[in-house]
Amino acid sequence: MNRNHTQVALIGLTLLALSQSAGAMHISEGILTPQWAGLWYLLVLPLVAWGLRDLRIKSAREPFFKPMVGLIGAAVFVISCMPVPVPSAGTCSHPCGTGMAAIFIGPALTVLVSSIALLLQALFLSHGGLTTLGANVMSMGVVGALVGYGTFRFGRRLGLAGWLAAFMAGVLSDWATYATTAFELASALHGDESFWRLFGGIGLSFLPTQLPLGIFEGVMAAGVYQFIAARRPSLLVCLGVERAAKGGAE
Amino acid sequence: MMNEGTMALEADAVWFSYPDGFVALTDVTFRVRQGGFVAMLASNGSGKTTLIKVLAGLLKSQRGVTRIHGRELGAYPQSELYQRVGLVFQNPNDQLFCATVQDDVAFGPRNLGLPEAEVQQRVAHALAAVGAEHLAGRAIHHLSYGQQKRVAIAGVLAMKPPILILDEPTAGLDPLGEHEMLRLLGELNRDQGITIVLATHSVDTLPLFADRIYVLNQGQVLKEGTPEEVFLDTEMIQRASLRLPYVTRLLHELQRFDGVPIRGMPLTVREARDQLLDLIPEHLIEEVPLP
Amino acid sequence: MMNEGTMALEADAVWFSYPDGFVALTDVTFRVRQGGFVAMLASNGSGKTTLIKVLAGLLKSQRGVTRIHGRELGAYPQSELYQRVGLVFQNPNDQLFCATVQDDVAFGPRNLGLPEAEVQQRVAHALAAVGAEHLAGRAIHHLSYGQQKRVAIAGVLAMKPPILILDEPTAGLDPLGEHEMLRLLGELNRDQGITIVLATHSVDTLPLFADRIYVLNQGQVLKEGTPEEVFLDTEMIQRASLRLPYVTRLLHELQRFDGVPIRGMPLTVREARDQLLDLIPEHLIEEVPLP
Amino acid sequence: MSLLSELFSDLFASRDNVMTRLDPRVKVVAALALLVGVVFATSPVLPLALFVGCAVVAGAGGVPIRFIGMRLAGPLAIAGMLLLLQGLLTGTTPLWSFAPFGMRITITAEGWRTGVVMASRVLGGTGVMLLLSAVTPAHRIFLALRSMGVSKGWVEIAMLMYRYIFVLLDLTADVASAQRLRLGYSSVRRGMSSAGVVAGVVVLRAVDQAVRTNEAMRVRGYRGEIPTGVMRPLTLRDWLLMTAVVVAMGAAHILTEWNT
Ligand SMILES: Nc1ncnc2c1ncn2[C@@H]1O[C@H](COP(=O)(O)OP(=O)(O)OP(=O)(O)O)[C@@H](O)[C@H]1O
Ligand SMILES: Nc1ncnc2c1ncn2[C@@H]1O[C@H](COP(=O)(O)OP(=O)(O)OP(=O)(O)O)[C@@H](O)[C@H]1O
Ligand SMILES: [Mg+2]
Ligand SMILES: [Mg+2]
Repeated sequence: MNRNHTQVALIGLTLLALSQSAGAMHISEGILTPQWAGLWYLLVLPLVAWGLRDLRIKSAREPFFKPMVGLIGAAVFVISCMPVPVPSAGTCSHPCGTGMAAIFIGPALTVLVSSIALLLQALFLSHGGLTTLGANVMSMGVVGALVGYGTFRFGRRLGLAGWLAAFMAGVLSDWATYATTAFELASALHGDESFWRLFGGIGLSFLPTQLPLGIFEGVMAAGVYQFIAARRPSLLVCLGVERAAKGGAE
Repeated sequence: MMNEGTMALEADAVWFSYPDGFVALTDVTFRVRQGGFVAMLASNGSGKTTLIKVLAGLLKSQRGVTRIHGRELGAYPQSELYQRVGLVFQNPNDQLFCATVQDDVAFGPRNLGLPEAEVQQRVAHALAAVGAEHLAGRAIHHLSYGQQKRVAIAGVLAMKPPILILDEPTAGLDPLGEHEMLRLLGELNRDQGITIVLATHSVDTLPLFADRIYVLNQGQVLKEGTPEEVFLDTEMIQRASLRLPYVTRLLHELQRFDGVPIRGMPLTVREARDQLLDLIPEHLIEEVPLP
Repeated sequence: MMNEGTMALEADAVWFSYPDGFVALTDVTFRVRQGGFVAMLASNGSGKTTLIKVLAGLLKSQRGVTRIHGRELGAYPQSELYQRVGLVFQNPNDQLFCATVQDDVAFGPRNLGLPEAEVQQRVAHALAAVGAEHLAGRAIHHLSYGQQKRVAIAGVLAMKPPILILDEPTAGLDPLGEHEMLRLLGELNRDQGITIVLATHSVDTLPLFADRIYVLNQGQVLKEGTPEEVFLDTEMIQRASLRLPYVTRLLHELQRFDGVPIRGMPLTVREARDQLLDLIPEHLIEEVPLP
Repeated sequence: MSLLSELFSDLFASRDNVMTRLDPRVKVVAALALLVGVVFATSPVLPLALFVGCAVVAGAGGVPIRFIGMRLAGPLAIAGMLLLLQGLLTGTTPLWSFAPFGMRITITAEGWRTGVVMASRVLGGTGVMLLLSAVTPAHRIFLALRSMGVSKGWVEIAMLMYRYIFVLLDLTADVASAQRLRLGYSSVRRGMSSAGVVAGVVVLRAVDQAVRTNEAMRVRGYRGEIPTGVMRPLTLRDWLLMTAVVVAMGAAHILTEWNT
């Protein structure tokens, strides 16, 4: 069927509304078909197992590690619940926090922690869901963490200041998360429409909120990094974020 | 009963319930005259913090009105509201968020958009008012607990609020720190005319400073009056899970159980000493070596 | 001076400095007899928490030895050490890390590898000892502050330690809560023979409960003795930035400045009342209606 | 913030009623069965029935309507938009066509149908999760997951996180209020930097808390393993209940999907 411009515009508006509504940052319960839900679970499980392995090895060496991961997990969860006024959308949204978490505890543990955080949000806030947990862990936990971690490490290697690398990590991990979410939504929703057209549509409709939100997420990551570098540089060394010699290098 | 015109802070038949349905304030009326020093006295969980947050506009009461200087709280724009009421939280850790003392105290004035010279002047004044000038350049995390409490107050004073509300300002301080904190508040009240409202459950030091006390219990005002009026109602004090100040209790027991004639309710060591001296016969009293 | 054989806890000429070089304990000697109820009394930042952590083996002193039941602390395997000494932190949030009361109290016994039946029995006993049986199934985050403090103690009691060390157990509690907490500790001490060591800076309630007091100041022991001995040394009390209990201060001032003959240092309302009654002539005393 | 900690705290799940007394494993298995029924549905009947059923049971169990509404607002909006989106995107047979302001909009029959199914699945799935969390405290859910084979490390971290979320939420609320009172959010730029500081405070405090929690754990015998608690064995009644739910779900699935 040929769609006229009005129709296309309306689709765009709907997508826009969808991307703004509470919980749209995670794929809502029931949206994915069993096949898609299962696929994302399959892809994500080994990575969660990777995080668990990391946890087991490190906490056998140093018992302090478990409370540490639990508390940082709780902190990132709380930060991800902080409402952020997004002027362009006129609504509140919130950051993901996974890029930031990956800087501090590494990508493996971030996957683990985000799987827990997402389950809690699904249970208590109706954000995301159990059947879509795999897909959400993939976009937020896996992609967000890997991109955040990679960006930070790479940035530091290039000699960027710590706060700048953290800022980049926050921005890129947020955008990568949303690109993945758009991919997952488009692949499940495109119907007769071409996947790419819908992917583009969803991606575009995320833009007005996600561009500023990504930047906000970057500011947040940089803020946390700066704050800790100023107040407790030894912590960055202890967490393996920075090397001892340049501990707290700003 | 009081002249409406001079009320600094006023909550009128306020009800507040938390989202889970728990009713934390039931029909609370709380009035503070300009230049007053008023204490909320209550045991844990009676609603002091809740009332404070309602007074400062952080929580919105479901019923009743709150007025500041006679004008409804909701009618103030944010920035004006917070220049009228300063709120000091219980835990200084929660309100000192900049790296150095100076920066932290300057946080409010800078947000007001004042020129830097004025900001610096306010910072200096505020730190001087709490006796912490020497700490200006120090990092927050190197301060002791008592110092942190002072700096937290300075941060609020730098906004120059005519009304200062403090949630348990003496909690966690040792006896000396407690006394100094209350003296500091007394000075702010007397010398700078700042209206002071504080929440506390420490009964012993209060009577020296507060001119009025509101006793809360389970979200209700049980009694309101001068320290003497409040502590004379021993039955009410018990109902509020509080106790008399120790000195008062001693004299109260002497009167109640031993029949010693005590006038009123001596609340301080000073008053108690005077009354007891009147009762003890001259011949028992020994010569005191002059100090 | 005391019989070495019966010492539950002993720190001998202990020095401790933090990694940043700050010397928090200077040559501290601290001894607690089995079955004793000993208080460390000191103002903020005097080293109470540091000493407690050294006694519990969480910090290692650089000089001096710490002994538990006569044996050096380092000689105990971890699991045995923590069955001998139970440590209750000041902030219950630090210590309640499981989701429910039951699980939290069971944490210690489960770590000991006890069979589940025994674990449950210990949990039940420990909760009963602190009067919190009814809280067993509750989530920690639904408890009030006072309840949390009790549950924190239960979690340590479930390890059945003969020695219990508490860091400011009454901080943040209202007068009633404070009194109940101290009564609870007194009961544990009397009925179950548990040796109790607590840190505090609240002088008023202490004399009722502690049989010995150590006064610390800036990492040093200023004085050690029974409550009477300690508070008789008013000059030392001042040096430690502390004060006399209010009742004591009243009688002390009557004696010192007004020449009223007071014997010793009455520390409680009870004692003060008895002494004052002896001084007030019969003819002034009125008839008391029997209650 | 306090609203958030309200939503999280398993306030209603800690009440005592028929649903809360059920063994959490039964409830988790039942919820899983219902969710499977929901995602496999190709007709809206079953998901919608489950949605209504779950909301009603939750309401009957004492969860305030306002609370249910708050939880369902997001999913309802999403469901509505999915409906519209599918109606516009999929299919060729026009169902409705109208032209407000002279612009032609056509909703197709096929699209409408898929949209309805999808929307019903969102609602059904959300309803099931709502009910599960409204009658089961979080730690019981974690325990049930543990006994169903979820890794111990995952459950340990989940329990720790859940416990300390409340402590950190309080902290966040207090720090943010203190900033607000000193006009830390009076412009977007200030708001951003204030929020960054809150995040920094939260992370730093979390680390400090971890140090103290670790000390407190050590004095109670912790050496790297957090005991997660034990569950009593399932009774015959529990097994029967689980089987009944699974069988009923299967039957309902067959019944509602019969003609498709
Ligand atoms: N966010 C909340 N949700 C539900 N109930 C709450 C909340 N905050 C406080 N309460 C309840 O409201 C009552 C009053 O609490 P509030 O903190 O005002 O007491 P308080 O007098 O300040 O006590 P404290 O001396 O312990 O600080 C308490 O019973 C408390 O449990
Ligand atoms: N980790 C640390 N590094 C360096 N100095 C420290 C550290 N912890 C405490 N101190 C210092 O050691 C001294 C003693 O601290 P401690 O906490 O033992 O005192 P306290 O008597 O328990 O005080 P409070 O009544 O405030 O709890 C203080 O001056 C404090 O600043
Ligand atoms: Mg309070
Ligand atoms: Mg201490």
